[in-house]
Amino acid sequence: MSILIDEKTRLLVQGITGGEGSFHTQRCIEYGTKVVAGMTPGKGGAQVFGVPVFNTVESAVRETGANASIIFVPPSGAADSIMEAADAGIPLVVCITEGIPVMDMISVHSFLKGKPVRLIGPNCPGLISPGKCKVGIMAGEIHKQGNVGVVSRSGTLTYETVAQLTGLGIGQSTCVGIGGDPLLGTNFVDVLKLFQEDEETKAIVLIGEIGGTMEQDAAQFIKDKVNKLVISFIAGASAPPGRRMGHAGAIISGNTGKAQDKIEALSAAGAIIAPNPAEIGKTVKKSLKY
Amino acid sequence: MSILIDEKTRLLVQGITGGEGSFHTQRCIEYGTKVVAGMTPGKGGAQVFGVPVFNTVESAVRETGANASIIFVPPSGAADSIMEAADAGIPLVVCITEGIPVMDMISVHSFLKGKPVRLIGPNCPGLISPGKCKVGIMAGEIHKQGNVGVVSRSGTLTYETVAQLTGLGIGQSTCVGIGGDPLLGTNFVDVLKLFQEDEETKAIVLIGEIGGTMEQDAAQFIKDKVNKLVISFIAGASAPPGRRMGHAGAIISGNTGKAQDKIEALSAAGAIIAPNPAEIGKTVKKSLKY
Amino acid sequence: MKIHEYQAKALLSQYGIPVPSGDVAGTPAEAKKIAAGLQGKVAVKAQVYAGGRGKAGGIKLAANADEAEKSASGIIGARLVTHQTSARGAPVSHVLVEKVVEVRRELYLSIVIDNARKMPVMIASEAGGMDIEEVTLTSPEKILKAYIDPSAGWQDFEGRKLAYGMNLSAQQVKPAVKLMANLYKLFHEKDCSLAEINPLVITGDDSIMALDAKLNFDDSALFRHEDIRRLHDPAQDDPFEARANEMGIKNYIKLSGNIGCMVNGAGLAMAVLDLINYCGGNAANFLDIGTVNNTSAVISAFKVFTADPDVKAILVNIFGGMARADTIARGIIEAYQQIDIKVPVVVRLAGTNVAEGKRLLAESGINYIEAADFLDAARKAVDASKGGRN
Amino acid sequence: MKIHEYQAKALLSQYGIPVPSGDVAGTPAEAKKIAAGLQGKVAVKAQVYAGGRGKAGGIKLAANADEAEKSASGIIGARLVTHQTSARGAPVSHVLVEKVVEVRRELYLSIVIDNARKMPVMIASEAGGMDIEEVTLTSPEKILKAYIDPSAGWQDFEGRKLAYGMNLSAQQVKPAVKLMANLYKLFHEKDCSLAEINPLVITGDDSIMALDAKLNFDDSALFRHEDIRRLHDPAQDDPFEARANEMGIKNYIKLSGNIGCMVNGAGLAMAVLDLINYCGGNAANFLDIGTVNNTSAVISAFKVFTADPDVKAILVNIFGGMARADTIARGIIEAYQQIDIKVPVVVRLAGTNVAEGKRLLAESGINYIEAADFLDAARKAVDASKGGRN
Repeated sequence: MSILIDEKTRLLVQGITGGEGSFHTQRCIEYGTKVVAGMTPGKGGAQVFGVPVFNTVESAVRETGANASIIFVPPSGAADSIMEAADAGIPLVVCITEGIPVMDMISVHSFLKGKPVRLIGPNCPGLISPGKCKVGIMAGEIHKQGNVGVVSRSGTLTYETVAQLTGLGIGQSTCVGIGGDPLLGTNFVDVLKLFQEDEETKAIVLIGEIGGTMEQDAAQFIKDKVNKLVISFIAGASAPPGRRMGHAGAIISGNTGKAQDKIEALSAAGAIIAPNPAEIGKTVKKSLKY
Repeated sequence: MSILIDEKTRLLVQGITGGEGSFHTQRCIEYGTKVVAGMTPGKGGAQVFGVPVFNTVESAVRETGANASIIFVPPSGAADSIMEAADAGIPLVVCITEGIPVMDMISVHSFLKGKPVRLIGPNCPGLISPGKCKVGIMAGEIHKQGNVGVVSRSGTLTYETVAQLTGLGIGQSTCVGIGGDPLLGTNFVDVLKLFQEDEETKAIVLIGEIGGTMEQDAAQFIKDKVNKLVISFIAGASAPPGRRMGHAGAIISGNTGKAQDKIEALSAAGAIIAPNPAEIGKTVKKSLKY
Repeated sequence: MKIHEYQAKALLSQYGIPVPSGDVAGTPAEAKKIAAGLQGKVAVKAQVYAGGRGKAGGIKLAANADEAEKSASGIIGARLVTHQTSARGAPVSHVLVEKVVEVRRELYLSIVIDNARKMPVMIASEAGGMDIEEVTLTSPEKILKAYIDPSAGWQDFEGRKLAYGMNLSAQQVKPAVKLMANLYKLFHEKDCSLAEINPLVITGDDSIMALDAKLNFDDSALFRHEDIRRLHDPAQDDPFEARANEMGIKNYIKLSGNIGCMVNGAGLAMAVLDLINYCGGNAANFLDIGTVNNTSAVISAFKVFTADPDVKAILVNIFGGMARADTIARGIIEAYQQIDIKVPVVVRLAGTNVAEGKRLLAESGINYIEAADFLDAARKAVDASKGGRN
Repeated sequence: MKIHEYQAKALLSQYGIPVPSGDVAGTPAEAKKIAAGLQGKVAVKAQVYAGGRGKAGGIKLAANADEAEKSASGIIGARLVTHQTSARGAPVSHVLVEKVVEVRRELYLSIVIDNARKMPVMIASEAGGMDIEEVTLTSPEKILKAYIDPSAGWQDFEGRKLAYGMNLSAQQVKPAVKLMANLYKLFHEKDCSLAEINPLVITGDDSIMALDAKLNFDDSALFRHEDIRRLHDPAQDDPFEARANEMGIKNYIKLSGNIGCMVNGAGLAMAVLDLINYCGGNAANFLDIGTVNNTSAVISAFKVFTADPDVKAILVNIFGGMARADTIARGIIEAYQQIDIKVPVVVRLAGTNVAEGKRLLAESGINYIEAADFLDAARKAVDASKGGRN
């Protein structure tokens, strides 16, 4: 098993005819993902790498039975695209787009409330169940099928972590990049819950960063509900306070956003903390030996 | 037992200092309802018939433990009042106000979604559990405690029905006026469900009218889930089609809103139909003998 | 509340929705002048609230300004009888003179409230230009719906769903989606109860345009739209209903019978019509007096009844709740003092303050017929309407 | 994005929120003229983005126009050092000259986004005029919150809750509720990330007014607010960051160390700072190059590094995803061709198209230091920054 995506995933690419959309469509297909449909308004009837393009998500779902969507639509139209996917009944929507206005995301979350849909992102690298399915922009070849679940707020730091794991021969069940925005569809706790329930996943790597209290919430959940090994790293311990560091989410507000507080909360919850970002893999390897 | 309100109901009156608000506050108190608080912005600190008045619902709930609210606020402020009650955590909100703009009610319903609150109305007479509690504008003295539940879209036609029942010695468990507006907080099915679950209620009187499909929905529910005796009357059989008859809800749109269709649906579901509005009570009496 | 087509089109235009060039004329001379300004073929359209104008001769095509003047003179000042009007028809005081556009496709677009879902719904169809209820019955697959979730407001994806669903071409989709967004903005900001464009047309030059338009407004929201309220044309109302309205009786509908009915509550008022019918009589009106706090509404209702030559008997049936029986009784007594009431009046009072109301009536010395209960009231009124007394 | 107080107040005013009379001045003479027009006592307020102006001498009271001119001449053209600025301080090019109002009560009002609840929250407090974070710690019961549910938008009951909660008098409540509704309208329509009025004051004549105001805007939404974008004053930015910004590097923050870092992804960029720190070095900057599709961003980053005298070594750490390693490699090679790079450059590439990237670098003949992995890259960069090479 794995979480969220696997061989049964039938992927729709929203914004498939754009540069990033078509590039990553090809990469996902190469990795083995069943990309069944693309969607770009006005491009209905075209094909991209053999994938049929539709004008609306509704028609794409009706014609192809797509059950997951990945969004490469520019920021001004991305919120509309998320809602379109949810409206069409797609249960898993992964939004890669960075820079969606916060007010638009507030509308999105209000719209999604009560609907049977999980949003991953926005401003995220997507997710991958190695050897089965890739719905994201990560380089597939650095991954290896196995039983460590990875969840992270950061894209490239996740790649770094995964490369370390794979280099040490440790495979992954699923790697989920939840995104760097302040208003996220899926948070650490949501993914921890899925990993805890997934039999294949034996240990969990959680990559947090400064800002917000999501890691503290994760710590509480780990304490209460997770009986699997959790290894963690929090980026930004050396960042000066009060400055925005790229991710909109990474602003230290009050005391709660500091790296040290997060590390202490996770450590108290039983998570093992990697000493530095270059030794996350090594820490996992050592921990797994216990 | 009874449904929704009883001796444990602690009532807040929103708009208590207005003419209708204060008149009916007195009537409710006389009937035995525990009116614990009133609310009118700017009148905090005053008293109406010994009931303390607050500036906000939040403070009224905090100070008095009110667990139900009745709203006599003019149409322009009524939607805001419903939301204020729901926001303050009041589980039962009864809105008497007639003439609330439809767009305001759309906002209200969107706001209430997912919140633990039941709205009765708007544009309704409220409800009464005879001998226990009155949260409405009906004349209390025409009622008699007993075991027939009454649910109706109309105010005065309910009074007429109740007076017939009481005149024949038939008491009521609870009488609920769900209101005459097109967008209602509580519909027939909601109340039928409660009556079905209520042990005290032995039979149910359902007073419908032309327009919409709420009676058809009720018929379906009766067929599927109700094993108690249901007696029904549908007002408006002699109304000319296409005209608005007072209630915004009473427009015959398409075929579905006609009295005859409703009567047939209810009859097919096993409900007994009263031959005319003056003989609803008599029909109940006859039916109860079976 | 309804408004005229020309007013609806002015509002659409204000919200960025294209409509044909044209203007409204109150005289044939004005119609000629407008037609001359437009050049080429024009349509002269009678401005009435009722639908079905085309078949009833209310829309004339004119090749030039002179023909337009002639058409206008045949329409302005006349009464137009359509399948939606009474036999007397609706008075026409104005015509809309519009440039005729080349029509390539006729579509349908409207917004109404879905009561069950509690949100606005936009309805679109390829089968424009015809009666949409007909289309609903014969070709339901041609009716497309997009719900507008109030939690997020209008979203363009809904518009694209409808636009592609109507098989618009790639370059027609964007302006159509924009038009839909604008129509919803109008619907929402002006508290419409119906916004209908039928037909919405694709013109010869591939642009999109509202060829006919109907806007109805939520009466309950007019308090915040003085600009809309002012658009109302009382000449289009039934004269009896207009008079009742002027006198403050909001829920009055003229019917074909002879018993004037004054009831409180719409449900009870309908039940009274049903019961009169059951007893073999016919009501002259539906009248929900509503919640009366003073006697003037009661007096007004009696004035409406006495002004109606059809009324042979009056039935007052009040079950006090918000309305109080004693106030009604006082109103009846004052009405007898102010008006010469020639027909029999049956009164049945119950509910809030009923004892006081009955006492007042009994002591007033007025010549009314007291009813014991609901059925008794209907029977006595039907008897009286058939000359059983007086 | 931040704007100046005078610009924020102009926006508040546009949304119907009362602010003191006054105007902005770029010269002491202008300040004098404005003060003369206002009559009576005025405040002369330095316009800088940083907070803490009062204690830093950035706000002067002046009894008349001549005093205002004198105060302005002491402020305009100088640099203001507050606890929120660097030691160099912020340049002051303008002052806001405002009529002094009699203050009876100082309140606090702001709107921000609550990320956990995913909706805007309005925060109010009786304890205005002070640091609100201080109040949160010392008197949390004085912090009132009202969440604005997007499904229904702003509702006046929320405003009343806050207004009565701040113990406003009966006649102050209505204007306060109106002001809150207007502030939310501004926040919502202009895509603010923060709208703060501190203090919100009750004046001597019992009216309510924004005495100081701060508006920040969502950078991601500026594409639809050209009017707001134009308000930005680049003179308030850190000069290095401004230069980076001009060159298209959005996520650049100047730090105090000596290793110039170019990384893709904010999390990885932070991790690089952490790792440099762990290896005993210090970064000269945070730089998330983001998703680069062409070489120009890479070249710009190198230009930023070489212009910074603090930079003693450069570390490029790229893990390709959306960004592709070969594009980065091409950028580095072009940068070497275009710029005289005097400091050692450590390069570590991984991820998407890494093989091609490494090949390009290897074949280019440029003098760079290749790193085997993440830790190796950081160690080599720290070594290099300490003169270990070159």
